[in-house]
Amino acid sequence: MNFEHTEERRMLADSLDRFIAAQYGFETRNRIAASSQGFSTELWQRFAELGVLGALFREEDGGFGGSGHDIAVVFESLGRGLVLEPLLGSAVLAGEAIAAAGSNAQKALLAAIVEGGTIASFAHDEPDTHYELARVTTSARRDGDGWVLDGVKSVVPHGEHAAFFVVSARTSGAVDDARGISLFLVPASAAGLAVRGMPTMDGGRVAQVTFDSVRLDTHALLGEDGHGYPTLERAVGRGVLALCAEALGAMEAAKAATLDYLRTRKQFGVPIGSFQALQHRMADLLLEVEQARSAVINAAAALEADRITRERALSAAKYSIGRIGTLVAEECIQLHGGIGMTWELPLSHYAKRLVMIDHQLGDEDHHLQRYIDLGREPGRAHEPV
Amino acid sequence: MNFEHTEERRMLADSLDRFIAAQYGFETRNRIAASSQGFSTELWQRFAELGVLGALFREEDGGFGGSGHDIAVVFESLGRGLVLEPLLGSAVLAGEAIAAAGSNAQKALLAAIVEGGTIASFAHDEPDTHYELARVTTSARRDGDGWVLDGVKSVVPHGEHAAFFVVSARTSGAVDDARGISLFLVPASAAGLAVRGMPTMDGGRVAQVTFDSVRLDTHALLGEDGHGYPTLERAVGRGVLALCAEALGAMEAAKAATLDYLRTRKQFGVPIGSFQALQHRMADLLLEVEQARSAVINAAAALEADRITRERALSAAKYSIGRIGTLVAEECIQLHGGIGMTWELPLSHYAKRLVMIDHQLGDEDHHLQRYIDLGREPGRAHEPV
Amino acid sequence: MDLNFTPEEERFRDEVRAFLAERLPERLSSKVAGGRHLSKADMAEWHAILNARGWLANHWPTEYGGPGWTAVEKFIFENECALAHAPRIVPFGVNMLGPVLIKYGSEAQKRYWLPRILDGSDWWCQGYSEPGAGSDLAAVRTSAVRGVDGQGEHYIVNGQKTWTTLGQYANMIFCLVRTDREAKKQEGISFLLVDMTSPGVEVRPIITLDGGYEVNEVFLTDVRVPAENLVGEENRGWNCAKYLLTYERTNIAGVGLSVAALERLKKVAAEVRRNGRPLAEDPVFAARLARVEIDLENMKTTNLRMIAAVAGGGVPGAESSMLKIRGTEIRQEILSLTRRAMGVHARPFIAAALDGEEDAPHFGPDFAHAAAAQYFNNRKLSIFGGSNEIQKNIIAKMILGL
Amino acid sequence: MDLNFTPEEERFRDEVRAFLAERLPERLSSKVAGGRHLSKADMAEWHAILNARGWLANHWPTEYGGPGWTAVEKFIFENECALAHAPRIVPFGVNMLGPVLIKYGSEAQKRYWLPRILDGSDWWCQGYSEPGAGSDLAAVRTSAVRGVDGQGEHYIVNGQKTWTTLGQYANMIFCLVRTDREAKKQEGISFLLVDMTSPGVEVRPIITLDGGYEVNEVFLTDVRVPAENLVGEENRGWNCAKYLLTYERTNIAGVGLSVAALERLKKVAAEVRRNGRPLAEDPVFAARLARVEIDLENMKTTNLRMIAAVAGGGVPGAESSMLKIRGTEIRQEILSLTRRAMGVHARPFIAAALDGEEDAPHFGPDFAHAAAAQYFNNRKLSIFGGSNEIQKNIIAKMILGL
Repeated sequence: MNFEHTEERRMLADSLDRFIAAQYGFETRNRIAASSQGFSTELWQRFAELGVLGALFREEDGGFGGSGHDIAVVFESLGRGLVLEPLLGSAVLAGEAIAAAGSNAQKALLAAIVEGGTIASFAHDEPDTHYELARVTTSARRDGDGWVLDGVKSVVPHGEHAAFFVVSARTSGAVDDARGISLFLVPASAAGLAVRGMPTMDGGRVAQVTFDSVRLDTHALLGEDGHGYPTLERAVGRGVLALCAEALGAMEAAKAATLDYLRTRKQFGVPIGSFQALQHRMADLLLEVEQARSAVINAAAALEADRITRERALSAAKYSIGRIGTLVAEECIQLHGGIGMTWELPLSHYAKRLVMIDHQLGDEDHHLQRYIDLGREPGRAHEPV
Repeated sequence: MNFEHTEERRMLADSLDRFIAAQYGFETRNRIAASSQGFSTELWQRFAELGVLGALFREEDGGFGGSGHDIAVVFESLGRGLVLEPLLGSAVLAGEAIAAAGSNAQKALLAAIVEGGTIASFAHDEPDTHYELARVTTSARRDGDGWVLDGVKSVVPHGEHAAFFVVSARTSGAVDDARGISLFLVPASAAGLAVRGMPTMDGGRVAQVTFDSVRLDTHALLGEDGHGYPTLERAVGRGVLALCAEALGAMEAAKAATLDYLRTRKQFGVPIGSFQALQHRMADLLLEVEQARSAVINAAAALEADRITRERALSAAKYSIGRIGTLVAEECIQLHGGIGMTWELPLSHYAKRLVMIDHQLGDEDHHLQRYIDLGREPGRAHEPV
Repeated sequence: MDLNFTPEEERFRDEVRAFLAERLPERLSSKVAGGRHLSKADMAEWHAILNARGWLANHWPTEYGGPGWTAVEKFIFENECALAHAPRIVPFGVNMLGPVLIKYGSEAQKRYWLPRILDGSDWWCQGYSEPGAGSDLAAVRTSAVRGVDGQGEHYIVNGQKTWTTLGQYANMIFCLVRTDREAKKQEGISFLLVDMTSPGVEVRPIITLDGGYEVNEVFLTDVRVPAENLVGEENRGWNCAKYLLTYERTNIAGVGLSVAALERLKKVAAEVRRNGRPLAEDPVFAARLARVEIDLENMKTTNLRMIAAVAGGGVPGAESSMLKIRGTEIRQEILSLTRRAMGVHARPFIAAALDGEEDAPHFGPDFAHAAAAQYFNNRKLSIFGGSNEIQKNIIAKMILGL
Repeated sequence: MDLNFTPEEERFRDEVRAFLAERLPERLSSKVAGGRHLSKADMAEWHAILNARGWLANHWPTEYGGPGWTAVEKFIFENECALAHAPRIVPFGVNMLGPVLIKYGSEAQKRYWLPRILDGSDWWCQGYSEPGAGSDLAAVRTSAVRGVDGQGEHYIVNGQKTWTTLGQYANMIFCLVRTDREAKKQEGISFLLVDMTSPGVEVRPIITLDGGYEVNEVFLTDVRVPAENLVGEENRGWNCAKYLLTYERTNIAGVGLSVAALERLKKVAAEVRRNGRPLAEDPVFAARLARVEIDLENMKTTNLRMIAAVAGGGVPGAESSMLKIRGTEIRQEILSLTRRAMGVHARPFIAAALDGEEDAPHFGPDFAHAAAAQYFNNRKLSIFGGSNEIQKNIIAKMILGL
């Protein structure tokens, strides 16, 4: 039993932390968040040069990491810095889908993703879905050698700036069957593909992507026809871990800022941190954040375990993070009082990010239910589809 | 709009409060609780003489009250005194069932119940039920002019000392149909009826009542064959209100005792009530108890409303009381520290009663679900069966 | 014990409903219902409509133009307005300064300022809070020094006020200022009326975390205020301040607003689908929703009980702290569930949609564009107007005797 | 980062499991699993079985008879014992006094008392808390006055101790006593070993709210204690007291106990039916159960992280306050759900069934007879051993620096 990270991983985390502290200050971050692009191409390149992208991929996929703990370490740092660059969408979600299911030709795309030269995106949620993984109405039908894609994808991360999308589409089955889902690689330049970008509450941009009879050639299919679900689940699972770790970093930053405020801010002539009611609430918060950290560790450790073990640990973590992240956000604002309500204070942006993470890849209730359902599934360790 | 009780009702409550304060001290109460009978016949008679039983019945049933507010006022006083006598089982549950569905001959039994000369009981829960109102496996089959009753009833209030029981039994339908339930009046002396008494965690006694081919004559049927459910619901509804009010009285007593303790008990040289963390928790408790009081008022006011309005208000109240009562019990023990764990302190008995009330006639979860289900039922205001 | 309104009260409620049906512009109510921002003109329009009906200054005696309502009638009016999605009355002139002038103002002040509040000639804002003071209102550092010059007696005011709601629209601000530096904290404070068009007044926006602009900092640098703008006695302004705060707590439970918000939540939960069924039928979400609905049902009665106690001669006071805490918790929970119901569609944030631009992009369920913004914006409920922690301190001291 | 046990640790775990399978009497484990009361003989029996194996005094150095385990091995042992429903080791001699004697005792004291702890010659209890002191342990008022008589130097002890767990079975009690009334609160305290068969010692039961009898008051009236029974220096007993408390907090998270309790809860929830389906499938109950299960999964790792920090040379301390708070909250929640699962059958209370009488009446689901009693009894978890409020004070001061 050993809770220390390896030397390499610690070094990466340290250099990433130093880089963010030096280059990704609050002013810079907010300027990037409000920019029309929603992230910085320059800083994106710097992250790539630092090896942050490489750390997210296994060696066989062109990286030098790719384990659960690699993802956790990187995203905890990114969370502390409220980093906006498209690591989740490009490297974790789209990247893992390609790595897991891609043909050799498709996997050739990974090199550019790892280098940061190409940004990919992941288009799964739809206007009518509420986190369901198997609910896909976007359709792809065979057309000669290729496919024709129709549908709308919602809240697609940095969709305006992706070179291509990994898109989930139904090629057979009922609307919520796990079977019959296929994945496609769709270039942003495809005819009939329209992107409408919009800013988000927590910084950065997303898009609604519409596919209007988009014609794809036969090589666009990622993996086997109708068997996209396990790949979807694996990619989203890694994304869940990344979000959990990001939230952990954000919580630690919010906690530290609030502690600092309690120690220095005076009211009625004394530091407000001397009020016992606030002390006890901070103690509760500390306990919760430690539990959140344990949840992230459990999820990272389970990433290569059998499916049920892995998915239950991931859902347990996302549930924990959703519940605790919202609590931390609300309590930290409340303990700051009025100033915690202001845009100018970094704390309020951590709070927004924490709450919004609960709206990505399944919220607290979704993952609690999923955890329960997975516990009931007969025949543990068998992959579906 | 008026939140004052009528003069008569206030006078009854005052004299009941005075009687309990003078005659029902903690020592007396605990002696009664531990007695082989589980209540005091003498005090039971005194309650009857005070008019407490009469206040629970309508004029046409031989009483002089019977409204929701009458029940609430009486049981709040009983709750403050942790009174053990069988008012709930005899007067509210069995009494209402007879008043609502009884023939003239059966209603003649009410006079003795109102006077306290006869104690009735209410036998509905079974070894395998979990608060479901319509789930009845005890069976009654026709046999010539009469009936034969078979089954087991659990946790029957003061079952060893009832002269007769109101028993729910299935005469037709599937095990959880609302239709097909019939009610019977069964004398305790009936051949084949066996009573096994036991003490409870919160004082007083209950019994398991076994019916082994108990033969009943045709007059034993209370109301119409197969149409007992609405009566059951009405009687249990009044019982729910009574329990909610009782809990309110117990909460007020527990709150007052805890406040007194916080003001007088010193630690580290100061009254522990000067610690802000405890102050804020007591403020929360106060808010919750006020909400519980409002829930009881709402339920009392709705007792004669259309079915859905009435039952939703009752379930809302029992849910609120279940949640808040348990919170009050746990917090009051915790705020007392070690002494709160002891048998010798009245507080611990209030705490036990509060928690155990959540185990009578449906707990917090049961009534929350029922509140939701009632909100979905089409055709509001129509009685079932 | 009777939870029903009297026949007179029911008639009054019908009258209010009829008025709202007839006079509340649909354009305004749909903005409020949709969580969109109101413009200055929107707020002024509603102010004028209420004034025309004589229903604006509900806390003023009839001799000054108040409607002469009982506590229950005030509750009914506010409740019905909330249910109809009427804009809230901008309270600073009507509900806060008005009662202070009526109790502490000179005859000349009443004659001059009260009609101008009613007809909208002045837009008032509040100069109470100061940076670093938070809920400790008596920690006033803004100074006012009395002097005489060619134009007469006056004060020179220097300092900074903050959290000044809608200060960007105001031409007048009432301020707590320190006129005696030697006196103890709550003494030496005076209550001054300051013309914001005076030289030396600067208003700077504070943007809240949701990107909204409602509150401001107000900087006062050598601002000359005529001595006749002093309300009450010099150094006795804390009395005005406390009196005003009791009016700030009017309708503090916000039950009507919570009812309106809950109705919207239920609509959203019926519309949004999870696993092919309405989210409202998801057992865990349904339980969350039912819990807050029951809490609100209880709160309605708690609120009415306390209103009835006041109407019946009981003493209001620390009870308003109870209403504030629970009322804000309930509203925040409803807004939290509304955000939760939006799923992935809670994240996009389109300011133009909140500002009511017609061609702003639409996405996800109805109200998705406003759910997260309203949730974040309303974290303020438990902070402003005396934080819930301060309210608990008050309860511990005043009600619990700890 | 590796959450798995090392091969050596796994071997050790297997060894513990084999030992428990072979040596733990089924009669004892079924009592523990069923929530029934253990007799004095039951506890003594398990004590002797562990001692025979050399696994009793797990915190003692090997030279005094300890097994020489690492922090992780201690965790594994305690965890496996809990999962197997082994009785808990009565800790007062083995886990509390033992380490104090080893660190502060004279050679003679170690030679005499330690073997008697191991072989069960003495049954120790704890004389720390006093009436009215609660969590303020240093508020010791029991006095010890030194003197000489024909039999030699001694102390005369007067005072009262309370919450003395299992004092009814003990023949020895270690006490904090005040030997200098003039000194500051935490000075002037000494650590004395008192023979409970001495004249002037009286033990009176405290019955807890669940009707159980575990704790006592101990009255000390002119009790003569030989001066050789002083541990450490006179007036330096607070050092012993603090040192002992760190051992009191051993395994404070109680993860194994919670896992065992959760397994029982799941069994109960699968057995009890609501609307014809197992309660475990009721969505709201399932959500409650899953929430606490996940919290416990997280707690397992939190606990191991803190054990690993100690094993790796990190400093334990206030972290144990975190484990105490969350560990007790989780256990209390599991016991609360177990009670809840019993429905109407939680109310009957048959003392004879808890005492293990064979023909005690049975009713309702399995474990129904014990669920409410265990729930109420374990409200103590968040009170005794330093209340959770005191633990939060410690966290605020030691970890948060507030």
